[in-house]
Amino acid sequence: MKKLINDPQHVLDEAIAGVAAAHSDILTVSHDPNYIVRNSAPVSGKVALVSGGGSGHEPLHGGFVGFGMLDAAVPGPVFTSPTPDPILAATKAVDGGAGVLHIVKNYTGDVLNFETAAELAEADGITVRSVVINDDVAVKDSLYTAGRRGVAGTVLVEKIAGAAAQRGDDLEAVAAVAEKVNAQMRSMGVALSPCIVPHAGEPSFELADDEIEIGIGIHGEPGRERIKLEPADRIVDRILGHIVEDIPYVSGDKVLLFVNGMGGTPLVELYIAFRRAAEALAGQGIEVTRTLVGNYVTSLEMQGFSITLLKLDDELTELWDAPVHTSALRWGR
Amino acid sequence: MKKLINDPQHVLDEAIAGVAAAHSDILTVSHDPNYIVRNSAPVSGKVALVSGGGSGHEPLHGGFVGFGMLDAAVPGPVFTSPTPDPILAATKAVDGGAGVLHIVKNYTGDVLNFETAAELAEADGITVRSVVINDDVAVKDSLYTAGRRGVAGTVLVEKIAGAAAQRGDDLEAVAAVAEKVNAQMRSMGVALSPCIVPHAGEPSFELADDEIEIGIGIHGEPGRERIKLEPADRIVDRILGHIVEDIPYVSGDKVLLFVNGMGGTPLVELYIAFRRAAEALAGQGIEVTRTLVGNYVTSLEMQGFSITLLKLDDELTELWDAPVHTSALRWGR
Amino acid sequence: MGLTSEWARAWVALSAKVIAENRVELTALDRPIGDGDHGENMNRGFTAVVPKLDSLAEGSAADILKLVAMTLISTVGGAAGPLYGTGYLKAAGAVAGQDELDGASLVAILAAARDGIVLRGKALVGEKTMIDAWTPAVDAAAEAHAAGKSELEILQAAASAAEAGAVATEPLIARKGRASYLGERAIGHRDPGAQSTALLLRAAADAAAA
Amino acid sequence: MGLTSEWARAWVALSAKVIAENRVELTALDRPIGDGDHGENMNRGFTAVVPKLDSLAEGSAADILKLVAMTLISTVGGAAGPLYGTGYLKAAGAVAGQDELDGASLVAILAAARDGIVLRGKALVGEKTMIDAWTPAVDAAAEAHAAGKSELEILQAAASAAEAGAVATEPLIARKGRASYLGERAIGHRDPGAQSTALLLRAAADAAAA
Ligand SMILES: Nc1ncnc2c1ncn2[C@@H]1O[C@H](COP(=O)(O)OP(=O)(O)O)[C@@H](O)[C@H]1O
Ligand SMILES: Nc1ncnc2c1ncn2[C@@H]1O[C@H](COP(=O)(O)OP(=O)(O)O)[C@@H](O)[C@H]1O
Ligand SMILES: [Mg+2]
Ligand SMILES: [Mg+2]
Ligand SMILES: [Mg+2]
Ligand SMILES: [Mg+2]
Repeated sequence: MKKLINDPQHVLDEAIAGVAAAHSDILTVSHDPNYIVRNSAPVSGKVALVSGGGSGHEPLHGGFVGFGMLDAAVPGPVFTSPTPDPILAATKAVDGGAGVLHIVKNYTGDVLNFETAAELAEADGITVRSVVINDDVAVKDSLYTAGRRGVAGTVLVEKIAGAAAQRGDDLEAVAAVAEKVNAQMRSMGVALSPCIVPHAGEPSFELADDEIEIGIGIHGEPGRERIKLEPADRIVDRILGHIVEDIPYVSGDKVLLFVNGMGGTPLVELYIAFRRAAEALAGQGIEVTRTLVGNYVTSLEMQGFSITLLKLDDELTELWDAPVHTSALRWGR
Repeated sequence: MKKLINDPQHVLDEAIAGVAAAHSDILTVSHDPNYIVRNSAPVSGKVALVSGGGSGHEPLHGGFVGFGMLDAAVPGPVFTSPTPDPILAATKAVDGGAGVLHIVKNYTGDVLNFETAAELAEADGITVRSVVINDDVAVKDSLYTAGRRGVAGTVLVEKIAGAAAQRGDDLEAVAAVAEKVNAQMRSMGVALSPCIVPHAGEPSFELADDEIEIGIGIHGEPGRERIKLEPADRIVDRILGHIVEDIPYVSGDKVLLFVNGMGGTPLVELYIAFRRAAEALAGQGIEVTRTLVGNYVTSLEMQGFSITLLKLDDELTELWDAPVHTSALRWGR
Repeated sequence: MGLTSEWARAWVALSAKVIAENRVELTALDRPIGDGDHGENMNRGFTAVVPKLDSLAEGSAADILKLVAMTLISTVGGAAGPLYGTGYLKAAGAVAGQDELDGASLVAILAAARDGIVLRGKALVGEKTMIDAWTPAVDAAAEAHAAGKSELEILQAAASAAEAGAVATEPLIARKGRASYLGERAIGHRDPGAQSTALLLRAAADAAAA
Repeated sequence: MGLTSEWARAWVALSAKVIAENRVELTALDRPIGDGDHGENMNRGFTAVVPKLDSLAEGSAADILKLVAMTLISTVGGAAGPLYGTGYLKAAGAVAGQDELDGASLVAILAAARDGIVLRGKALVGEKTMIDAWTPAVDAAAEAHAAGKSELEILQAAASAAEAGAVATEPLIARKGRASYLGERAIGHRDPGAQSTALLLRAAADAAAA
């Protein structure tokens, strides 16, 4: 394991210090407790958005702090959800009097820690609503599990709900649009190689030279099944099939197609996958009207990718297109 | 070697088909010969910028095609410069009557192929100027080599010269600003792991578990020396030292600090490196006034990073800040 | 004569020691069916507890358990932080104001902790979580108490039952937590949270024996 | 009697064959001191040449060499594409209008090719490039011709000298091309372009022998 780090214990502190140094035009970093807020926070009268979770998924979430997206991000240690303290501190720091939306990925740890923070914030007189993201179709039978996981689609919720808050929607409305995005999107991921958590020093799972892991989460967890390496097109068809049939997406639907890299897969390969996914959707009469390709929700240096589909209507399209100014997603200003 | 590809022979064709599918709002892709042009090309009366080189460095160059940056990108096969034909075709496609600037990274192959294309374009009545980028300080003694290589700084030249062309500068002026950026910037890179060219199937060099390669290029070439793995801060100090003393950058200088990922290093690690570089520069009185962090000029899935410093003045700062709208770099619109 | 706050203090100190000693093992258990951090998480929490405990000069058992609760909540993160945190908090509440802890108090501590964890995590027995260590431990402690056993014997019964419960998670399919995503692939792996519970309850017994 | 355009045709066909056969080896030579693509590059070029040659029903040696030049320029890319392309182009120019190629013509082909490559690439002998195969080959061919040797013998002398020249690049430090970035670390590795030159010139001799 080779990593560009100093002490594994200092990864988070040093990384957010780097974020502060690189993006002081957009955001401010608080240390101990660790959180990242947009420079203009609190924006009086605007619903504030707070998200967070374990580190190692960069640019999620800190890369999405800024105009039109998150007001604060709360990074925990690598792959470990933050405790309630920094979530509470961030929530207080960004509340502009219109309430705070917590965007939480569905993992027991994230849900419980955000829940505690929300209770404490409410006790301090801040209105908090939470939306729990669960876009991962790899986890099938939600009755017998902790439920579907929240994965790459989280960035779409953050963008679209962020735009709703930016245009002045109230807390109920922002929460409703976040729930709508969550309901209309599905994701699934594949790993070609595992990742290595800095303090662990060994990969989370082993893959032979000719094996890939289908249905992985974003924490180096093993996936739903292990199969032999296949050509990119077959892998895409396989996971896109699970996604399309889940909601299902049908002919005539307009969708946002998001091909997300897990961190270690070169962009050139993501485009190969994107090409196939776009082709396959066109073949089914599903129209790709918005796109996103790149490393947005990663698992450290894992090689692999995920596909997310979001069914779009005019409202969601407009909110997607609305200006955003963060370090990792920016347009319109 | 596991790659998300189909046939190694089709990597380029399929990837640019994906680029076309993902970014049809910005660019148009030509196949056979392969090149990528911005949708509005040719822009009448505007100097056109064409860059290119082997693939495998994505988003360079196709990701920088669009308003305020490149008019065309010409991708060769992975790590192999394109032939003159597509360079010529792209040059013709974007010439708006004000001449074309070729931005060429200093490698024998790129230089020769662009040279031939430029001669052919001139024969067709198109005025072509070329700027050869050579920002890599790892290659020391330029008298006895093919000269310093062009590496990550290329993206800074493309952005700033692109802005000059966009605001209406003539060919001489755009070429001059490109030369100025090239003269005022220096880069150096480090690999923690090698990369694997799809058709080759084996790494370009081997690194033991505790070794890193200092002074690598962007084609998986081995570097200047191989040393034992060190903490991130020491690695940064080492290469930053070579960069700073080369020009040299001195106390009072304003610089753009660019920490570039080689493709396989997670963003969280790039920020750790950025933090140290910013700290070290501040300690020397060198003021970081603009920043860029991310995977912009990559070597497939190589783990590693490079640092680029560009000395800024008011003109370059203004051109850097000017609006740009490409798939990989976007602000101001 | 029952146990005092000294026992609670010793329990916590011993807990910090065994968690540190088993950090690598707990993380290793979390790797195949989780995300490979349980040992780190628990160790971060108990490492933070120790100096706080030292600066709490006086304090009842309830005070000590509450201190552990608050520290775990604010330092562990992940699933285990809020779950253990709530457990210790409820345990503290169960013996609030008691200077001396008799057998009934110990059963109350264990039951309250378990109930708090269930309240937050909603896990049933057999879902391959730390509850599969806690619930047998509560039952065994209650049984030992009913049979008139000493405080030490009650804690030893709880510890042994928790250890057996942790082992018994191995053949299970998980229904809660990260391991639930794995379906049948979780079979054959011991639940890391059940294992840390077994370690903590053994520390409780050892603290009473010392 | 000298060689005809049939020899040129056979040379090119044989070149495509040996490049394909040595694709992996040439790429392997390019890996330690270059970017690991020379075999791919050359093979892409000669693979494209073959069908074009087949559709060129008639044609002088100069026509054939020009066809090779244009195809290599437009398909090989990298450093080797323009260098070999210019080489073949100049070679074609050296024998334009000749139906029969005598010893002097062969020396002229080799010298013109070498000079074209130097014109573009500016490499001197000893800088660890394909020129280290070409220049000894030109010298050996000129010497053989001066000594009154046959066309076959001239080409054999050139091929052997190119092969020796390629081997002799191994101890050199590179001053041109990618290998120049490596400094002393290039020592001990044979230059891939010199090796491909040796293969192509051996093919020229073999084509004359057949
Ligand atoms: N809903 C739940 N109820 C009870 N215990 C749970 C629940 N979810 C997870 N756990 C316990 O938490 C342990 C994992 O803790 P840890 O690894 O620290 O957190 P995370 O899963 O967030 O990384 C599991 O082994 C399991 O015993
Ligand atoms: N300036 C030059 N003059 C002559 N030959 C050169 C020069 N530069 C490179 N070469 C030759 O080109 C070969 C490399 O070709 P190739 O690998 O196809 O191109 P690239 O280096 O662009 O990947 C080298 O082995 C060397 O023989
Ligand atoms: Mg965790
Ligand atoms: Mg090459
Ligand atoms: Mg865990
Ligand atoms: Mg090469």
